[in-house]
Amino acid sequence: MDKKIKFNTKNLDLFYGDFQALKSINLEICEKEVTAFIGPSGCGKSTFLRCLNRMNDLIESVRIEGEILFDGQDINGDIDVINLRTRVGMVFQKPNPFPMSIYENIAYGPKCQGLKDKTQLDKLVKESLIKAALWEEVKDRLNKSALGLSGGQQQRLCIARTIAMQPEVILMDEPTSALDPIATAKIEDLMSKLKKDYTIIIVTHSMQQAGRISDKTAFFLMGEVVEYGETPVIFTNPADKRTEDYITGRFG
Amino acid sequence: MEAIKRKKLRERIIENIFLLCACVAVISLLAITFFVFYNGLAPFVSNSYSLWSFLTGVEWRPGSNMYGIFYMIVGSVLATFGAILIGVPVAILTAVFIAEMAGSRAGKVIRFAVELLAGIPSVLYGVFGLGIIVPYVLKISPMAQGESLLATVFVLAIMILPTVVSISETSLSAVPKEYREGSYALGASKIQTIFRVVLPAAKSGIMTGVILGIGRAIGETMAVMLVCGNPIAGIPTSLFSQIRPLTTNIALEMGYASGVHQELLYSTGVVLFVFIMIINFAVNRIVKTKVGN
Amino acid sequence: MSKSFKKVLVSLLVGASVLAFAGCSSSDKTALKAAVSGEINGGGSTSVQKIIDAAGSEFTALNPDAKFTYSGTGSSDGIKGAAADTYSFGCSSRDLKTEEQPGLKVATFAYDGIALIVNPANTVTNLTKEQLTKIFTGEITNWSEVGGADAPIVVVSREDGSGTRSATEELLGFAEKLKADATIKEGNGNVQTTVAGNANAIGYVSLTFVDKTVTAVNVNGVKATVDNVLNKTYTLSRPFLIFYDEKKTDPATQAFIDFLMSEDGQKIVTKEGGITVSK
Amino acid sequence: MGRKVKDNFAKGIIYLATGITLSVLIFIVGFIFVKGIGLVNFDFLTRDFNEKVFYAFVQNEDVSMSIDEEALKQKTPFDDRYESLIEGPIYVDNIGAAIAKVTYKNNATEHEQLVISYIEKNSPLTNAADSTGKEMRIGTDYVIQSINGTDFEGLSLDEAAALIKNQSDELKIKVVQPGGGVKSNIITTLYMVLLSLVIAIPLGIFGAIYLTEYAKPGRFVNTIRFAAECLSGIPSIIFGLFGMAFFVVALKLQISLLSGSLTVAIILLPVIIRSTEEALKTVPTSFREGSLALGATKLQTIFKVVLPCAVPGIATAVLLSIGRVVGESAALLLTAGTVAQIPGTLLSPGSTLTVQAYYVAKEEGNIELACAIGIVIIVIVIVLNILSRIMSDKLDVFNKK
Repeated sequence: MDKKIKFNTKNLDLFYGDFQALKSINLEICEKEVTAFIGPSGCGKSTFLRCLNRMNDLIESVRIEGEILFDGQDINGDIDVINLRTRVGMVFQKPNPFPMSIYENIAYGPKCQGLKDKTQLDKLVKESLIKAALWEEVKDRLNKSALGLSGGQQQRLCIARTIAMQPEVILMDEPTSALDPIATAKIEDLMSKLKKDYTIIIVTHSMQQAGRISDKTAFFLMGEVVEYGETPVIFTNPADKRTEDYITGRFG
Repeated sequence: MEAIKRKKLRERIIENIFLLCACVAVISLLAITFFVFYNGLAPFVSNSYSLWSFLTGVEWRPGSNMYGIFYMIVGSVLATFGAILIGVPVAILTAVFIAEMAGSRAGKVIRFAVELLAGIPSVLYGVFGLGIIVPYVLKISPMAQGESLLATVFVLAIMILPTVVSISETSLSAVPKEYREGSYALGASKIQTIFRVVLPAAKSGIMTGVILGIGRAIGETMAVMLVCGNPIAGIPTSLFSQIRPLTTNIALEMGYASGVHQELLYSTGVVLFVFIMIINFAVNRIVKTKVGN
Repeated sequence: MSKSFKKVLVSLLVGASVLAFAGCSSSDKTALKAAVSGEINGGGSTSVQKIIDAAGSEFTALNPDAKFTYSGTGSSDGIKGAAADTYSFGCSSRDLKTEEQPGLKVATFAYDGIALIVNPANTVTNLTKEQLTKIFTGEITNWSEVGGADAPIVVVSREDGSGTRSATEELLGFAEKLKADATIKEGNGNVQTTVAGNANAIGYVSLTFVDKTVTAVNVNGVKATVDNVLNKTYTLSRPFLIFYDEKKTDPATQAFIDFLMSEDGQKIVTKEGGITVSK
Repeated sequence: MGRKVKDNFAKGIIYLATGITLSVLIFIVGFIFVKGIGLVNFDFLTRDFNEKVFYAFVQNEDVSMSIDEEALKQKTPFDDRYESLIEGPIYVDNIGAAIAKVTYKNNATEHEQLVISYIEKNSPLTNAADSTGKEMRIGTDYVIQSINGTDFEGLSLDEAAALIKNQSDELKIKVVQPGGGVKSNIITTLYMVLLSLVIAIPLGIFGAIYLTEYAKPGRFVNTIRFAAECLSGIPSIIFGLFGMAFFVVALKLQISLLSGSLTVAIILLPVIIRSTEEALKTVPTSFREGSLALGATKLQTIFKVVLPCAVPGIATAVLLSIGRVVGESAALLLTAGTVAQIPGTLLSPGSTLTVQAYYVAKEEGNIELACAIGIVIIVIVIVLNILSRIMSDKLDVFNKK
């Protein structure tokens, strides 16, 4: 049953200036599984997620120590960040489609990698939209502006354009916190379908969501991983008292 | 009751003062428009000079009642077009550097430098043009004098740099951070993100900057007067031939013109006014379409 | 915060009124002696600038309470300004056209030669009137055609309102036929600096503006000097006129004009290189 | 890897463009400073532009020199930009001052002149009077041209000193107060800024308040906004045209400080109206509703809530306007004249720094002096920039991060 390890961090520390946001994180994330990160806001779960595709590089005062192994290779070293991001896609909290047409949005990533052939692009766009369960709703207005779609549709569009990159991992930073329950349900069952092709790592505030869709859950608190294990185990009898207090809602 | 009535009265009085100020402000603005058009169109209405020969004439000899400004329009348009050709690309790329690539400290320093460039009065650009550009153009020009279309284009290009840079830079930094993150997350490089996402998103802001730059270039008088040569006739045939833009024609002769000559200077003002109105209309149209989609 | 905003506004308004009041009162302070007081703001031909400035500063030296300014904007502007009362008096370096005369009290206060100037580096020292006319109308375009080096001639002329221009064009007989690509420069000083800065340039200025930065060519073999203008051998000369609106009798301006025509005034005219009318 | 090459090429172009902009700035400011710095000194800032001639009436009384010969030689108050010492100085006791012969070389003019190099504390020159009896100041580096009618021109220093010594009773000396400075232009610029702001600010701000707070939004307000927008783009030469015909000729305000500042005030109006409106619009309507809900009148709401929040926007608008007035030339050329003097009354002409820089560059072709004036202008512009930066940060009470 032991699955292949996709990400493996070795005492990973992260500092914003002199504030330490992550304290010696050691975590192994398995392939083709949904791993959820939960914890109070400001506990560093999003910061850790953004380390996995080096999005934290955009922030000037960030300093990272320790290793993050992706398929055994440390991504903190001087690796090609562009290539890393084509293999590790990311979906953000607030849907952020580009102010272009639906087609252009999805074709954006492959075009940046140099794919020019029209027919291949069309096929890729259609496949991605089908995989993102959005094809039926937009198939006849592909060249309309993406900004005209609803919140839920926009988020699925972002998922579709990430899929179009054929990544191995999809990171999701609270993808449904800005969506209504119906759209959230659609995204959740989409994720359960996607997990057979991609490793999914999701940060979420809602523990019900973590319970429903994730195989493993990690509980973050004050920059540390308090507990990490199979989701049913974490939610029924957590080993650490702090996890139990958080899950039962005794503290913030 | 008395206090309330007095308070109400005070309110009304001050509101009327505001209204008065608004009216005076508006009247003075409209007065100029009306004044220029009234005086500018008078010679044609009383047909003491034909509009057609005014707009198409290529010689300006007030002494012998010849007032043609076509060669001036060509001069103004060529000078402005040249300035845009050189100034706008440089300005937009500088704005990209400040907004996207410079660190916060370097960005601040360059932004201050550009603001300083914008603050310098246009006369000093003219003095710079007279001191450096005209002698330089004289060296490389087949003609015998440095004052020329080329010198004017250089001076105007330098002058519109700050306007276009500062407006483009503000609209570039107004592009939401999420677009950049989205693009990076899809494996696009910094340059690709800038040229494929950020620039298109800030297009209308940049267009506004460019159009205001054009407005300033067409409207410039003092700096241009020192470097353009002000010939009395002749459509510019080469970069080195002299030009007399519309604005300098007014400034040169307004002091001593009288009668029809003076009215036709107002008409030159009307032509300029119409140019600017068209430009401002374009600005509003673009800003509206930006808000629209 | 809004209180400070009102305070700023009030102080601005008070500041303006004080300025306005102080401004108006200071000018009509009665003088002790019968010396002249008041403001004289003249304007017009740039050719007369040197003589008028010198006369003005002498006049204010003798009458400390009088304020005198003169802005050189061209003869026609002087005429227009004097008629519209935007100037206390106007000056022109050409005769007035008939339609310009009504309502103006005119007096000739000096005569002045017109010097044809070239760059000191130019080898040409003499030009005939015909040659000059051909140069300014564009028939002759290269210095070699008049005995100079092989280089294009850059003609520098004055703006349309200049008295020196209309006088020169009349005297050389090419009125309104100036060649199209002549460079137009505003004012004698501007023409002088342009000719001084361009080896191939030729222009014309008042004799009072000739100094070591430019050389005056001889016309028909006659040197451009005050004596030659006096003995009529140098024929390019024109009157300097001063005039003001008859209806507007302003004692200060009248006093200045009397001073200018007086013996002391004429001494200044000669000192500045003009030709006095008294002789 | 096509992408990496293209990326580096694009990055190169961007750096090149920024390099061009910066080098243009450094080249222009550098040119102005290099050309002009030579003419900027204390005299440049404290003297008027034109020299002033007057006759000084001085009592003839002997005052012996209180310092020794050597100390007298140290006293060289000459304007080192134009003047260089040739002879002297020689102390003349019946005027209690020392005179020296200097050559004056400025642009194309060059001549010799007699200059006062040192004045004793109780010298008769200190209480000289002019022909109307008004007391008058004679300072060092003033030129003396004649005494009791006889000119010093052509005399050697010793002959001149002897001439002064054997004058009996009252002396009538022709004195020239040196020019070559921009004090008058600086003060005229100050007057122009103050006057045009006093006219434009109330009109602009109150007008904008009416347009945003009181006027019903609709065609009327939009047309005004469009007119303001258009006129802020109009070149100032057209305002000059209007100013000359309306203020100078029609209202008979002559070419003067008043017509100049009225014309500039109209130029400032669109700028102030637009930026005040923008500042007022940034104030969220919830603030207004909150204040009205507490029973405040519309006026109290405006002055107590809306304006304080909009003050930073208005402050920058005011500073922008000052910058525009300092930089204005085309409009002022036709309405305020090119005479370099401190306007005595509101109706007398006077040229601001920028107009003077233009006049000097065009009329006398004197690039150095124009650049020297340019330096003073650039310093003012820098100060204004820094001020507006501080103002907008400090006053930013509303959205303090």
